[in-house]
Amino acid sequence: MRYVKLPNENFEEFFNSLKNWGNIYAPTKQGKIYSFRKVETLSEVSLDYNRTMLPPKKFFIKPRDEMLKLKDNKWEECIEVEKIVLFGVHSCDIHGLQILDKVYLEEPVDPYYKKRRENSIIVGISCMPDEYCFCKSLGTDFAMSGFDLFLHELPDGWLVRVGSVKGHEIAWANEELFEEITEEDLKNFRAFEEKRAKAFKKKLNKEGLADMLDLAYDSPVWKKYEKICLGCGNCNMVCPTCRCYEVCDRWINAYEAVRERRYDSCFMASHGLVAGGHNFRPTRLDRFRHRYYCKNYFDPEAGFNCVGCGRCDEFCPAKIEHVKVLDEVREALE
Amino acid sequence: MMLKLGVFELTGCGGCALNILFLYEKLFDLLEFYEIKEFHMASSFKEHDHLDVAVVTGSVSTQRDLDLLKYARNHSNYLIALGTCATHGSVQGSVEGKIREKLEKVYGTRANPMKALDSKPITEYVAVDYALPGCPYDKDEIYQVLMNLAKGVEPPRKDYPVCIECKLNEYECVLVKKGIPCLGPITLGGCNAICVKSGLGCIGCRGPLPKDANPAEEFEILKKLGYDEEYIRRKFKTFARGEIRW
Amino acid sequence: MSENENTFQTHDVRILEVKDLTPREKLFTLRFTDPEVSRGFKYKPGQFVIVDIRGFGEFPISICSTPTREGYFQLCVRKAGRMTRYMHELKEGDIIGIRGPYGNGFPMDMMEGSNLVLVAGGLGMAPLRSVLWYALDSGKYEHIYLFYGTKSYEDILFRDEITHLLKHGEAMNCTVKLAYEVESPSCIYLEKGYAPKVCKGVVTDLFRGEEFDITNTYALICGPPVMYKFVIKELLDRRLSPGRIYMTLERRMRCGVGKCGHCIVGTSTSIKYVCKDGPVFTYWDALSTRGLI
Amino acid sequence: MVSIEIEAFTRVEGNGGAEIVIEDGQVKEVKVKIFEGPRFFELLTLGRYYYDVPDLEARICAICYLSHSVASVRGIENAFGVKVTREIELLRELALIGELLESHALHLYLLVAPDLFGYADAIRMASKHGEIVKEGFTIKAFGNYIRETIGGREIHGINIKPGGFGRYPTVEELEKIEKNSEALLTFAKRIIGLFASQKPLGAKAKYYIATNGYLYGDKLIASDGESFDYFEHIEERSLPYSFAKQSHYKGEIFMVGALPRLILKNNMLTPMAKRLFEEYKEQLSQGYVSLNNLAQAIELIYALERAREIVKELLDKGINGENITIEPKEGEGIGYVEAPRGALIHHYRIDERGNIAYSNIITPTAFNHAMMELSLFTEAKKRYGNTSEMEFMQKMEETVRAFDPCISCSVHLTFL
Ligand SMILES: Cc1cc2nc3c(=O)[nH]c(=O)nc-3n(C[C@H](O)[C@H](O)[C@H](O)COP(=O)(O)OP(=O)(O)OC[C@H]3O[C@@H](n4cnc5c(N)ncnc54)[C@H](O)[C@@H]3O)c2cc1C
Ligand code: SF4
Ligand code: SF4
Ligand code: SF4
Repeated sequence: MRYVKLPNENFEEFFNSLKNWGNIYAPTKQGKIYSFRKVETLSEVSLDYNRTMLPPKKFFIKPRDEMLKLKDNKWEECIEVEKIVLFGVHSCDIHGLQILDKVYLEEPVDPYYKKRRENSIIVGISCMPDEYCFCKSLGTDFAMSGFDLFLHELPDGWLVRVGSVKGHEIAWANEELFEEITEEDLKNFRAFEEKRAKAFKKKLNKEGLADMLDLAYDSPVWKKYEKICLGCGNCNMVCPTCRCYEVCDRWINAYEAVRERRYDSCFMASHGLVAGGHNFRPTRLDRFRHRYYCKNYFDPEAGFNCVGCGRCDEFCPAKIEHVKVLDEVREALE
Repeated sequence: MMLKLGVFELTGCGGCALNILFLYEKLFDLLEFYEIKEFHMASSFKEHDHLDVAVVTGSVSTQRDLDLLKYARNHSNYLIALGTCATHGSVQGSVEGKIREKLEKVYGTRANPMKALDSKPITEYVAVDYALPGCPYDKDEIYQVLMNLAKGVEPPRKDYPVCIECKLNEYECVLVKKGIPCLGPITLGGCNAICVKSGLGCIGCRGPLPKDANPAEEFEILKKLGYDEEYIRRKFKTFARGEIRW
Repeated sequence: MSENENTFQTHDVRILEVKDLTPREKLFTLRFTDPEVSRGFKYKPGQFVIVDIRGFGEFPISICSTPTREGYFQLCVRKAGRMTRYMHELKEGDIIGIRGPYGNGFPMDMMEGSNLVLVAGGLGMAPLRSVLWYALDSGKYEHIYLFYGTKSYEDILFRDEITHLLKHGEAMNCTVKLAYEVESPSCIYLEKGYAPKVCKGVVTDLFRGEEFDITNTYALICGPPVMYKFVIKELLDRRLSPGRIYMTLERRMRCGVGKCGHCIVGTSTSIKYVCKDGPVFTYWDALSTRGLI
Repeated sequence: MVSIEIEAFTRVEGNGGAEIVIEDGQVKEVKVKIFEGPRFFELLTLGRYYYDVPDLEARICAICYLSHSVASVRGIENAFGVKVTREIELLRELALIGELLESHALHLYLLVAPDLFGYADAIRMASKHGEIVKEGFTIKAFGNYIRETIGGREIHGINIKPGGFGRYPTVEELEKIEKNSEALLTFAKRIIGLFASQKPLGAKAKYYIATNGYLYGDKLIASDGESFDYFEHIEERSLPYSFAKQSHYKGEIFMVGALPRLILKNNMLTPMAKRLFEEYKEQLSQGYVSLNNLAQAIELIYALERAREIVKELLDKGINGENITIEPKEGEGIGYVEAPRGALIHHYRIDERGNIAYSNIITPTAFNHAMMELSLFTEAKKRYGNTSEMEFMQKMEETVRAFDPCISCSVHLTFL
């Protein structure tokens, strides 16, 4: 990894220079939530945000995404690509994108995802956990790859990790804004990381988690949560790794239609329904459990499907807590 | 060949019929496939004919409504209950009490010369082929439904709660973030979460999500937010009195 | 299909023939309008395609013809909902869209030289028909059993082919047995003396009196979800290894290529996509992946 | 005694008809029958928390839902003695203007114009006069854009709340309103001549009644110079043949609507509307009900001009976006608003917990009910025996249509 330093006084200029690489999208405050929006100036950006409601996946698979357009009974592709700089992405979300990469870039490649991914630059930023975060438990609190540049807060500027050739080019183009790293900077960087590590309030016990869950298929805990869960699907919608989508054709005029996909949720009764009326997950219990199994599936190559961002907890109207559910399941088993 | 379409208005605010006119130029797309045989808000033209598609809006609140409804059912192949009045009874359906008591309270007499009935959704009287709720429904939805029918396909049905569309639009969740009572989690989606767009809670105008809603927990959540039980109960029942049980 | 083409683009196929199989199922014979696409369309028994009714939607259908017969392919479609009902209205000459083939298909090469026990329930006959004719055409398999259960005589798919095999099957190393739950007066099999191979009952009844060499036999099952449990029990009772039992499964699918997430099954220790890891699974997969069947 | 039945008025909103009673070859009586089913809105809101009430009241009518929302929030705020900011007042007025544009455009272009050109509806008219239909759609769509932006959606938005709004419009949205209102003026000016040429129909009312402000107020005013609260001089009674009640002012028949508004409040008009009023003043003061159409056409101009004034003022000051906090307490209040088709009243008593204890709503169509009967009577008398039956029926309908009746509104009922 290459490290450079961006002093505070150059920060804004650096930020503005990113416009040469694409439109900048960054976390902004919207009411009581944060959202990645297009920004023109640094002042619009909330650098100290905790998490956006919708994760950065919205740039690569859009909540509503037109795939094809029907003209003369032929589908025309409609991929509009915008060059974007995603500025201020947290480590957990970078991990989330990497999990999506595995799905969407695996053969056959999803052309929409791929094109948008190729046209994006990811600038990560360090963060401080709040009461919902548990990424540290899952090892997603630090991104080793999946970004072009990663900014770590220092008392007098930013320690910048360069994560890709593109990142290198960006730094290169702004050479005069960067300085070499000093011993002092590294010390500060480590101090920040230590302080951050101590700040986590939530901890997931991932000891044998996948096996534990497998054994707890009939746990009474699922029953308890079946009653509490609304089945509203909010947890799916905000999750950086949830990716189910539904496809629907829509007429835009008398003879032309679009094929559109939108985020779907495994909490919907129709999710497991097939022709003939058979439902593979007929009850809310089945669906609730399915989500926990899907999120906590352990892929030896990629780790868990959950990155510990805390969104599902923050946006669950029933205040169901991911970690607490898992703890309870474990407890009931012992 | 052109399909014959009739729009029938029973008792309601007229919005569901009006909303069809709000399709503007898209109305002309539909007219590529349909000829309108009856639509009394928009046209003085009327022809008694067997219809391919009958759209019925409003609730059954008088004997006349009932007769008209039966006419529409008997003279059509495919009947669409359009709007919450037709599908769930809507606000007038949620007024409690027997018709004569209500009449007395209001007109001062139990006499019922005009044959008013207790307001009920049309689904209680006839079989409907497609129910599209909403007070009013989203106009693109009826457009898609009629377009699908015109091209010979059964229209798709929505089956997710308002929360899904709320998130698709990235609206701030008012229930979680502002403690505003929002019925989004238990209400059938399709409105594009338009009320949450205003920063206000969903008032449940599309009726409950069939089968899989969890009103009991929604009730608990609102209670914990400090709303009293009677308040929540009435909120739940505003548009679909008979439907939400918990 | 070419390299940098959009996976979700569909290709025109022309309907060459529509045949009523039962009041609920029709057989569509299709060919790609573009000869190049047609030549490039290679599939295996057990694979499926996504049918595209443009402007309305897509749905997965198993290919029920065999790749040994080229120039066309066939789909057997049951009228089950909005899309399939529309498909039933289509006529010869109409054009629809197809993408695929998708899924793993049956390991036909690996099974060469073995006995195949095909167990079909209802519409499950569709993908197994592909296996059946592939096996018969290629002649590379020891003996082929087809146990086929339906609701009634009227529900039998590919009736002429079945009749043909009932009559002449043994000469081709093929034993066909039929079971239906409701007897109907129109059933010609009963009158014409096929009785020993045809009975009233469920598909598991057809196993009675049959012994297989379990070291050289594979079972291939396809049918409604409830069927699997009973058939598998029958096979396990004969101590056929879970690794020799193949099943093709159905799940809701939107993309067919492992993106849309609907067909995900399993638990925290094993997650599978029915569309790309399947739709053909072994019973061992089912044992190690909960919720598969 | 025989009677002619008009089974159902078409190209009006809601379900109603009329019966023309003929005795000895003479028109004896006309009954306007509102058979749209009763909807009991007063019972619906009874006991409900005030904050949710405007959303319910909006459902009285789709065409003028915002008039109901605004009348409702004003009634509620008056009950609590709450005064809102100028910004909120202006935005509400803008909402009402959107509604006026939407409703008048619907009425004039799509419902009345086919009469003037001799078509059964606007769709059939579109083949020859597509331009007019299109312009009508454009104005209507613009009115709806305002309704959606400020009201929350085209129909039954819930953005208008006691004490303010759920969401305030953005600068871009307001600028769009300003730009469009300017552009549409040309369309609106074009059709004034069309309605000025309409043949007179119906009777002349003895009194005109309107609110004291142009689109809302805190009193009613009458053409005899009286300024009053509705219950002081207006009496309502039930009829055996109609779900809508009939009202009289000081025992006499009166009219509400665009024509009364212009006559009573022309001093409040915007410059171009004022000029047009002066131009047609003489014709308008003949008072026939059909002139209500012309009055509405002039009001389109007013609305477009006024929208610009409002947006200008809002943009000059900048949107502040602050709601007034309301502490529920016992009280009583009335909201007076001009719906597109005339004065509308929401009257509430609220208990100390903020729940509705009593409510009374009177809608313009209920106000006009007696006047409708009188106009039909006059018209029928004039025509009975001298015109073909078809033309007779047609003219009867045209007469009713001039009131731009909104029947759904009229059948929610009141306690007396
Ligand atoms: C791998 C695979 C192979 C199949 N092979 C065949 C076949 O050879 N012949 C055949 O007739 N059918 C087959 N099916 C089933 C077929 O896909 C459904 O019958 C079809 O999707 C129904 O679509 P519809 O629009 O007509 O029904 P809809 O109106 O959409 O729905 C009717 C019912 O079908 C369910 N359904 C909707 N979409 C799907 C979907 N994508 N997959 C499964 N169920 C769905 C709905 O939940 C509903 O219960 C197969 C399914 C799969 C997954
Ligand atoms: S499951 Fe919850 S915590 Fe885990 S990645 Fe998804 S939203 Fe974040
Ligand atoms: S957000 Fe909460 S209530 Fe909604 S589906 Fe997820 S766990 Fe259930
Ligand atoms: S605001 Fe309402 S509809 Fe939107 S996510 Fe929250 S609870 Fe659901």
